[in-house]
Amino acid sequence: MAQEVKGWDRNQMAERAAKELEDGFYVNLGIGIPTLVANYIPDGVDVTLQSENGMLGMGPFPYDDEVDPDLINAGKQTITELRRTSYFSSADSFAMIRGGHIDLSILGAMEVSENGDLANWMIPGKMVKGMGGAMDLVAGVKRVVVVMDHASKSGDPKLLHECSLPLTGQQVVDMVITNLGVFEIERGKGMKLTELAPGVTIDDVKAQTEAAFDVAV
Amino acid sequence: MAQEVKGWDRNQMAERAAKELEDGFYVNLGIGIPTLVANYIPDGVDVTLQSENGMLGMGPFPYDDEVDPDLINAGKQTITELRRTSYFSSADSFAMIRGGHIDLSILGAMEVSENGDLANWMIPGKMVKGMGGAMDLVAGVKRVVVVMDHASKSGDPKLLHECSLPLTGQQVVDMVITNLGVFEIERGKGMKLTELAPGVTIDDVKAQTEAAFDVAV
Amino acid sequence: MKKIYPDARAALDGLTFDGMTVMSGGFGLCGIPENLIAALRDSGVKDITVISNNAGVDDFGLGLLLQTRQIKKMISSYVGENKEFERQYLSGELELEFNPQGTLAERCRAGGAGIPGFYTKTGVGTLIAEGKEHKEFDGETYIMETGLVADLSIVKAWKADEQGNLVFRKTARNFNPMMATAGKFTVAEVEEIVPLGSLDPDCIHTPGVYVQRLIKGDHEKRVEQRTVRQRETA
Amino acid sequence: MKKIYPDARAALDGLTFDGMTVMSGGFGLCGIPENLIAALRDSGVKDITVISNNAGVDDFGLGLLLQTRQIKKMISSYVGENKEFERQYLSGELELEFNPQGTLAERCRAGGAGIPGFYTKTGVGTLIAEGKEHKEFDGETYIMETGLVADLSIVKAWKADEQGNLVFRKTARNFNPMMATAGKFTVAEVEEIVPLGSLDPDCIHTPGVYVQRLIKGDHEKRVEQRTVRQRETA
Repeated sequence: MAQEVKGWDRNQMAERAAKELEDGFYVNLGIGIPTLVANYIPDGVDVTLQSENGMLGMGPFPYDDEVDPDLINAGKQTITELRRTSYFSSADSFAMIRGGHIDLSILGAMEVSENGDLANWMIPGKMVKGMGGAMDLVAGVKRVVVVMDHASKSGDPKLLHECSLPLTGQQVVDMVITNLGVFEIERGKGMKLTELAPGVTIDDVKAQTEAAFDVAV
Repeated sequence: MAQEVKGWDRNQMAERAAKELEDGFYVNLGIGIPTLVANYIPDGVDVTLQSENGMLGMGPFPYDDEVDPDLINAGKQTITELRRTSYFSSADSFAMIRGGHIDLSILGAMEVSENGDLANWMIPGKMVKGMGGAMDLVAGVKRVVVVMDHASKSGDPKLLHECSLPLTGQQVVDMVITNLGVFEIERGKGMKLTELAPGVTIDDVKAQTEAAFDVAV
Repeated sequence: MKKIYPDARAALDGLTFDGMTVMSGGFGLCGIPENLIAALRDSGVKDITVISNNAGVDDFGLGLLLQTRQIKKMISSYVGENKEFERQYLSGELELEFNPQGTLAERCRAGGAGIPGFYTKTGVGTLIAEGKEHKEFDGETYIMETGLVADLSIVKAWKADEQGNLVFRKTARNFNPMMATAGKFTVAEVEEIVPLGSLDPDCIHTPGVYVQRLIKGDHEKRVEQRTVRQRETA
Repeated sequence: MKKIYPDARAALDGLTFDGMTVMSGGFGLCGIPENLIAALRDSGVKDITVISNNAGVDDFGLGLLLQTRQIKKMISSYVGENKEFERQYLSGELELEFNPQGTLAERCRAGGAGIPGFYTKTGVGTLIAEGKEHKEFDGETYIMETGLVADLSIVKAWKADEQGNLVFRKTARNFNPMMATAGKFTVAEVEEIVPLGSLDPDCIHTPGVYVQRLIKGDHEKRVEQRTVRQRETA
């Protein structure tokens, strides 16, 4: 069903997510599409990227001759530093995260429920790799934006009444950006569709969504 | 009574306390007689002094032209640094103390009880200045040695069955060095006189002590 | 996002209100935010709760705010250097909550780190433990202490860059780094603002995320206990 | 008190025993104590509980100790890079306790700081919270986590002096400083031992009190995910 409805591609989702960045923000970007957000930071908006392995002010990937094994991001990729960079321990890094000092976290998800529950770390019965810093980020960062495909590869909805997978955090998601549109979640008030990707109708969204949502496009 | 029994003077008490230092020890010295202990560190014994305001490797007082307002000890006195010195925050300093990483604390007291309770921060009815770091030190440091006069200026015993003043810590004192001698306190086993200052008899000590103690000199 | 302000008064503009809680860095008079304390006095804000290890001396540091009776309550570990403090406290004009110094430091660190409570052995069996939750771990008794946050933290550092990255100098570091993390707003005063990129990123004590506003101050850096030794004569 | 040992094997001599708990610093393969891990393998010690954020890869880092089945249990936040780990875990040969990364870091910091328990929001309402004490602060629910200590901590730093003062480099710092504080014994390996007095005392990340033994190691410093960009051609 509705296989032909595509909406935004990965880069367009990242570009949409980048609009959530504000001047002066400290931001943590997850692996996958969230990483692409760094490519779309609007002009005039100064953003500092945090990497939870102990760095504030993350720069781009290095040129081949700049690779430094002592300088990686939370996805274990080699990166570079900037003139503003500071390094710190993992304890200090998560004190920063847990203490609410990071303005925004953008991350991927397997499922999000209509009350903002998030599942993105574990599928029972499969090999479990671990939650890494995801539980700390969603519990601690001021605002959590999820960027994910609207439906799974097999076409199942990922926006649900309740998550079926083990949770990463309870009532932690503030916004979901999918290929079909944008949803806002207000704690205790449920989910609201606020934006549609070009060429996507409300009915298209409803057809691929299990979660209850208000429409405010 | 027994006013003529003097035993050790301040410097001799400090010298005796210095015998508790072992090679490689990290030590915190309190204000007063404990500060003098630094003058008697035995040859061949390498000791690193901690100052709880955020310094490991405290040096001697500065020469007049070396005074630096950014470099003080926990008694707010100007001091100097050594080649081994490191500085850290108050939180890191007390993490070091609370976590049991300091080998020895030598400090003064108003009262010590036979089970090792210590009172040295407050006299009810008088203006209270505060406990500073004393409660943290006695609770956290591996071994606590008290250096104090055996009796108060008015001749009252300071080694008591139970402290009459509000406590700094409960069962925290391992050794008491007074002008009359040395007492060891083993947790749950009470106090033991292990050494007499020159010219002091066991009866002299008994006459000025309320606390029960075994004799093992 | 410009963090650098022209002076202490401008840096506090809009951040003060009566009844607020302020953390103020420093140990004794070492590493205190002199300029911001004076500006806080000049702001006229009243009924402040001040969290600071010490209370300054009569005519310097937090003593200035005691003179003008702008402080309602102090949370400190030691206040022995201040006569005006003693007078106001004994006459009942000033509230006082003593915390062991390490507990105070850790409460600030916890507040900034999103930790609302932690257990410590410090103070067990003393007045400090009264009314606090006790809990056993491995047969030892501990008490629970809570994290502290402030409406405003004022701190003093040695150097900063325009991003608010801070470096402290020697024992003037003390309470400043934790307090910088525990303020809803944190304003820092420094001796020098250096060009971006000139601080070693491995040696930044307080990352800029914790500093919302920044000034270059003029510092008297008064010495409380000048203690010196004599050079031996030949 | 000489802290400097000739090599990793000598530095671990007398410190290992079957069933012991070992903390091992590093994030991924970045900042891991390569030489000490290899020496731990060569010591033949068995049934180790290892506290480490990750489990290395099959043929490097903690993967070496998995190959030889010396590890009984891992306490980690992410182990996705290691196939041998997966095999042993799925076959029930290996125990595994997942901690959220920030909780793991704070548990090590707490263990070293004499804090047996603390409260965090991380993991509330998830599997991680099951069986843990819940407590409300200001209307929000938190769970209690406990401090961790180890019989032995092995860490990797960039530079050290003979007193064991350590300096880390860039993101190779990660878990090393907290783990250095939480070991009953801590052994550090560094790239360079510098003369006493040549480290800036304001920039020492781990004061020497936390380091009982020290070696200069040889470091491969393997890169896990070499990710580069291309220079634009003119």
